[in-house]
Amino acid sequence: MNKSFSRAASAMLSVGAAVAALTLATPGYAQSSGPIKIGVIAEAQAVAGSSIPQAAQMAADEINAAGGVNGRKIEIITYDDHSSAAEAVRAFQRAANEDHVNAVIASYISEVVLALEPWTGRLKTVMVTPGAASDVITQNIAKDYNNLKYTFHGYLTSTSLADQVCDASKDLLVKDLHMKSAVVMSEDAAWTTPLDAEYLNCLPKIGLKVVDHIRFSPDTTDFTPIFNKIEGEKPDVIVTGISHVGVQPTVQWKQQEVPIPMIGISSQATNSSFWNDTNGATEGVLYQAVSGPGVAVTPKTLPFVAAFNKRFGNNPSYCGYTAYDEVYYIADAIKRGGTDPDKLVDALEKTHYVGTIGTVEFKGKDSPNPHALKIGGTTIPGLMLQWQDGKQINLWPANVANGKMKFPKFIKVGSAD
Amino acid sequence: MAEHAHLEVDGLTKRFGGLVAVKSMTLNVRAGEILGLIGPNGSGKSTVMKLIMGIERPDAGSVRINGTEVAGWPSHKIARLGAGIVFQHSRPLHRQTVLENIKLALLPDKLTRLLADPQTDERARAIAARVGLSGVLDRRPATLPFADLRKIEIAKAIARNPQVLLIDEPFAGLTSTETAAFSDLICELRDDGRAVLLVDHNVKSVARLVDRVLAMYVGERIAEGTADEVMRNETVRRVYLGGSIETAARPESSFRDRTTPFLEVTDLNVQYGKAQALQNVSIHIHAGEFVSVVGLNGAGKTTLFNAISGLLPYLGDIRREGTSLRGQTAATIARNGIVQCSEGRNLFTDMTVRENLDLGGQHLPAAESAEQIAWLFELFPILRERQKQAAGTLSGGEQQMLTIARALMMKPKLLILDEPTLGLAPVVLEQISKALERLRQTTDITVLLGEQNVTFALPHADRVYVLEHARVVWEGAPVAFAAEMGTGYL
Amino acid sequence: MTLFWQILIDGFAISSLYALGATGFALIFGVSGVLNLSHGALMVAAVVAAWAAGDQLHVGPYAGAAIGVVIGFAASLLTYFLIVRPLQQSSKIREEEKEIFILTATLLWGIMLQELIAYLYTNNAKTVAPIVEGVVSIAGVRTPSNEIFTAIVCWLVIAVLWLLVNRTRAGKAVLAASMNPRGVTLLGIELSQVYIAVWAMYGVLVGVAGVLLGMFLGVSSYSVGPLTASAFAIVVLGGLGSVSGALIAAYVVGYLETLTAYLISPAYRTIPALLLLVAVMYVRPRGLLGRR
Amino acid sequence: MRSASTTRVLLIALAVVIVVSFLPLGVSGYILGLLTIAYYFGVFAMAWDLLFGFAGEVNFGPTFLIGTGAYTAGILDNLYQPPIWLCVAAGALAAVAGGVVLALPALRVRGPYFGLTTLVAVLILQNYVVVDAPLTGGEIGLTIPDVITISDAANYEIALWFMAVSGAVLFALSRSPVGLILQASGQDAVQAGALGFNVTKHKLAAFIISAFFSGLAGALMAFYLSSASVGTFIDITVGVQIIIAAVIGGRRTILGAVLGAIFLIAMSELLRPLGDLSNFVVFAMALVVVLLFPGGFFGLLTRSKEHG
Repeated sequence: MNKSFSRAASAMLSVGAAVAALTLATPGYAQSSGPIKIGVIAEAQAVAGSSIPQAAQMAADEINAAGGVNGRKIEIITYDDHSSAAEAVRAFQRAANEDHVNAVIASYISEVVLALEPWTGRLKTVMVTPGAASDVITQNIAKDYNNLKYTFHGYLTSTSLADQVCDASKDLLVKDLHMKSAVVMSEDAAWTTPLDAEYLNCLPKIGLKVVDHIRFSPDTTDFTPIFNKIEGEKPDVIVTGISHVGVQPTVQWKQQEVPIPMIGISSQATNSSFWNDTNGATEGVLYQAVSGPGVAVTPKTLPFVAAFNKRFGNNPSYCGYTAYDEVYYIADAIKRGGTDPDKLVDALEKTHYVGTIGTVEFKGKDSPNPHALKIGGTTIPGLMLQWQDGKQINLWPANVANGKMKFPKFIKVGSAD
Repeated sequence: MAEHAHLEVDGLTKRFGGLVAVKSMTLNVRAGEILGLIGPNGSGKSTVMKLIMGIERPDAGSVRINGTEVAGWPSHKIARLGAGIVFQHSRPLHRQTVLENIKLALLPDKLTRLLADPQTDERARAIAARVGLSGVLDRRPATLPFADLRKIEIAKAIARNPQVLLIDEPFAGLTSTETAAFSDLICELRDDGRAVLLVDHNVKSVARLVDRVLAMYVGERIAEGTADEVMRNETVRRVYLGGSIETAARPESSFRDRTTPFLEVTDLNVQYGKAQALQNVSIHIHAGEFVSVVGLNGAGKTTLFNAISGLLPYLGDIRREGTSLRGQTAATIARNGIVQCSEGRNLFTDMTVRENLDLGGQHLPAAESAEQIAWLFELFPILRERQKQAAGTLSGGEQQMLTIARALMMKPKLLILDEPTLGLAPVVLEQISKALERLRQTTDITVLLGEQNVTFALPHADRVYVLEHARVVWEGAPVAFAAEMGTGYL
Repeated sequence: MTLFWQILIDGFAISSLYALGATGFALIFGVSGVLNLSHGALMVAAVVAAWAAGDQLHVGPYAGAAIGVVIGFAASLLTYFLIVRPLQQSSKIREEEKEIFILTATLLWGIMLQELIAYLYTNNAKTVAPIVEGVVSIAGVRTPSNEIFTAIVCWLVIAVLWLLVNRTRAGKAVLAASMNPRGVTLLGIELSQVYIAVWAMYGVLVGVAGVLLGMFLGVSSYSVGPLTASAFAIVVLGGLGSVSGALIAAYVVGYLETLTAYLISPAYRTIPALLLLVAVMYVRPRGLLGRR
Repeated sequence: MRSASTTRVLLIALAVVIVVSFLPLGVSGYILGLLTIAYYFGVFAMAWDLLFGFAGEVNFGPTFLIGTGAYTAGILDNLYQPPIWLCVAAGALAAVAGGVVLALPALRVRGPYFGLTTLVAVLILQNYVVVDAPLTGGEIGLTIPDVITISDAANYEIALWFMAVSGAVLFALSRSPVGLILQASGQDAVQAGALGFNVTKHKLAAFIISAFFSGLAGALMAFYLSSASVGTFIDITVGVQIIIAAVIGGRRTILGAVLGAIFLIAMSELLRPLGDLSNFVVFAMALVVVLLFPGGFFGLLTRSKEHG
């Protein structure tokens, strides 16, 4: 008996041992004169996520090759969060408390970014997200600026995304193809709530009547009923808001030969592997993006894509562009404001940086979306691309277009001129 | 009845689907009395016990404990009213000690009792002392011999101080010394003024203990009285021993393989956990011989057959034509010709009769299989009529015939029949009996039959073994059975 | 009226796919009593293999599909020999606890496969190159040929399975084992071989169901959990151990989902089926055609 | 004598807890954060073990209870900002209500059927959270405005002592008369009934207790994280991790579940250098434990001769 209980005791002591082992396994403290550390939290198994650490590392290497920041090198420390909010929080704690990073570039998933947001305030560590879209991120900052000002939204909010889709549709569909009606088709998710609201607001303004608004469950696998319903309503175009799903609706759109083009947000379509993942079903799909292969949004875009392709053998995902830029403007802000978190926030708020997707400027403290990117002409113009024969071709805006709109045979576009 | 009976059962009836398991049963047990409830396997005696305890809900009738009507109550309420049960199988808590297992039974049914009553410990020890478990209080059940596990069950039952105590097969798996000790314990419980209901297979095993015996057969009471009266009762004798028996035994010397019998079982020992299911059992069967193993349910027949079929681990030796069967898989043994019709029949109930037979003949070439089926349809004509019907929809007797026929499809060298008469009506028995007789006369098949129904077992047999409490207690010709073993068997 | 035909046709295709997926799951449970919680992972493995064969080895759609089926088959046997059999034969685990151990171990195994697939091929959704393309019009409903192809292959495979089980000796032994394993042993048939046969059949079913799913709908490594859960739900709804119950349940769930998507909203697609499941569990705890 | 042993285990555990409570003096906030989460997971796993190990109910839906607790607390805080303790209490109560709902089928159906019902409960809750986004935040999660404290050390101590108290209560309960009756009911309900125990009442109690601690831990963890999302509190993979923690820690030991939870979380951190493959390796290790050491860690450490 006693023996078994002394073993029980040792069982519990081993908890202590495990803790001790963890303690020993952690590296020492960073010195303030050492390298500037930027943590990168993303999932490497996801196509969108895998570009983030790669692009960040590339930017760091370039900056270091050019002499670093005030003589200090930039060090990128990556953490795989397996797209789990809980794991991301642990990684963030490690980055802030253990590795003493100066800033974090984290995730393209709104759930993860929102889970990290309170921790930026608690641990007073700057975080920039290269890919999440939820408006809630910046709305939270507005509500509690003093605590959450450490969070920066380095990608477009849902509302901005919808505005860009409307702008592009006005030129491409209404002006060129004389379209008059649309159906909005979005996954039923929190990030699409503001997106759809803005769609419903801006589409009529550009002359597209919204004949139906369909929200479907993000775990939908069979889209046949949805497309059948839309076909019955005979709209000129389907305006999409899809991210969790992507391959499935696209493949079924093709299989069912839905005669209506799709335009809008389709996050997965921005991946260069999307053609292969859908076995080419994506032919003719129009999707919004902030950048595209071969599209010189700024003079920095094409050199970046070429270098990325040379180094990693594939094109960067949309998060790759933003993550690359983020390292640069974080470095720039540190150069201006130093590594003190509050001063770094001030410096970042003053960012005016020409990157690969346009000119990065953040909205101010008094905006309803503080720390969101400014969008439009002189800042982030946005693009509208189309998959054609396995390539992503840019159609809009006209000054950076590198191809013409064309659709697979089954698409009936009425009055093209 | 002058005394106020502790347990009164009146008109108790229970149906399972179409089967009437218990039919209008009436019994009562007074305080300070032991009533033995006996009956062959399938007679419904265990169901009566479960109905009294509330484990099954009766369809009709009344159960009164100390005058309170409890029929239809959940069992925990019946237990709290003063009834206790000792199950045949012991299922103690494995991670707890013996003492804790006993304490469990002393606990009140309350969620608020987070600390045991200080007296609980003392009382548990007292109970343990009474049943003879004092020496092993701090051991875990897994380390105890079988008899001690049974004692834990008794201890748990009496811990609740029941006025009515039901005990299922009290002596199953116990040695004779253990049985004696257990009997004394049960007598003491009666002398405390409790009403005790003992359930067992035959009179003999409980005769020493009981004040009265009630015998059941197919759900109904057939006799009641003292042990002697019941043993003398004609109906009981017919149920257990059958009427006059004609035998047609061939002398053992008439079989050719006298030096190496077809099957020879030597010193077979099988344990189920702690219980000794077979103890030094040796039997042999000659090629072409018809051997019956007679024994009550629980005596070890099924265990013996399963050991021969390779379904159980065992100590000792089983040889077929001189070669040991150890190490062969059950399927190999069956394929090589030792085929068992098991007690549970093991039919493929959702398949048709024909499909069942086809499966039996699947090792044969198609033509041979068809031939065999034709022959079997002659032996059991009813199966021909039923061949497209699902096996599960057949009557019990038809299912039994199908089981035998399916086994015969394998062209067995040795056919083992385990309790083919279980739960069957006399008319059906007659049919099966005739078929067996025909088989015996027209083929040179070897048969090993296990039965508790002596009427069925003896007429065909060349030789008989009697199995009792895991041991062979008698071997001889069928004619000698009634004289030498008759009363002992009741 | 078109709506009626649309629901009828779409519901049929998706239900057939559910039916095929659940049949294998029901078969394994019926014969060997194993609830294989790595079911979804095996299906995804087949899809990803078929996709990778097309994408990286550039084999045609037929060869790709064949490779997918072979991988499903191999993964199924691996699951049996590596995970299930050692646990079934373990002497360290009490009989009554084996069920929870097999559940836990197959669950872990499924997650391992999921992680491995994501590691090798990312967690992006993949589709298998379809064997037939184009659309045809049935009763005024333009239906993708692939949808018809899916339904036909599903029923062909189910029919072949039915013939195999009901018309061949080996198949009958499997069927018999699902009703009474002891009876099979007593007839001289090695149960261990029956188990291997049934896991092999299951492997083919999983492979075919996976590849069809990959052609029709596409899957990602995230689909592992939902696929297992849906097979589990359908099989329990139909009654554990009953293959015909599983078939009926597959159609009930498939049509309920399609009806919801058409008539209520695609956002609530799965909810009525889940509620039905709970209701059936309360009213008929053994499922629609359950025996056990 | 036995009860003295229970006290002794609790005293040893208390000693360990006291020693571990000094960790904030020596380790970084990161380790503290890691252990904070591990301790909450430990409570989840212990609560699951009470249901499975003692009442014998295979619950695939621990996250139904945890999620109910976390979301109730979070939504309440979001809507009305009452005192935090009130939110946490409401979370625990809502989870208890959820436990009763879950218990109803358990009293009717058994084994895999019950397992499925619990699984479906999780899926329904998940669907609800996603669909009712205005209230719950939907798939991107719910932001919880208030925090108990933002100090790493304070959060660590809260989690540690909460786990210690929960563990002590659950462990004492499992060794108490009620635990004994529960175990008897789980193992053989017929026999327990025949001994006069109301099996239904005891099982219901087990569900309520398990739900209470699950919900309480869920609510506290939500306040610690300042957010609640499907991926952290409800998703089936979270439930799977809890079950795995309890199984590899050692079933029917309550305290083993804590070891399992700490193992899972510590391992996934220690294996971080493996990147993508770390989860694969962690689950492979868990599988090896299940296949080769059915008794789990606690079983390995406390194995005495009787099993030998």
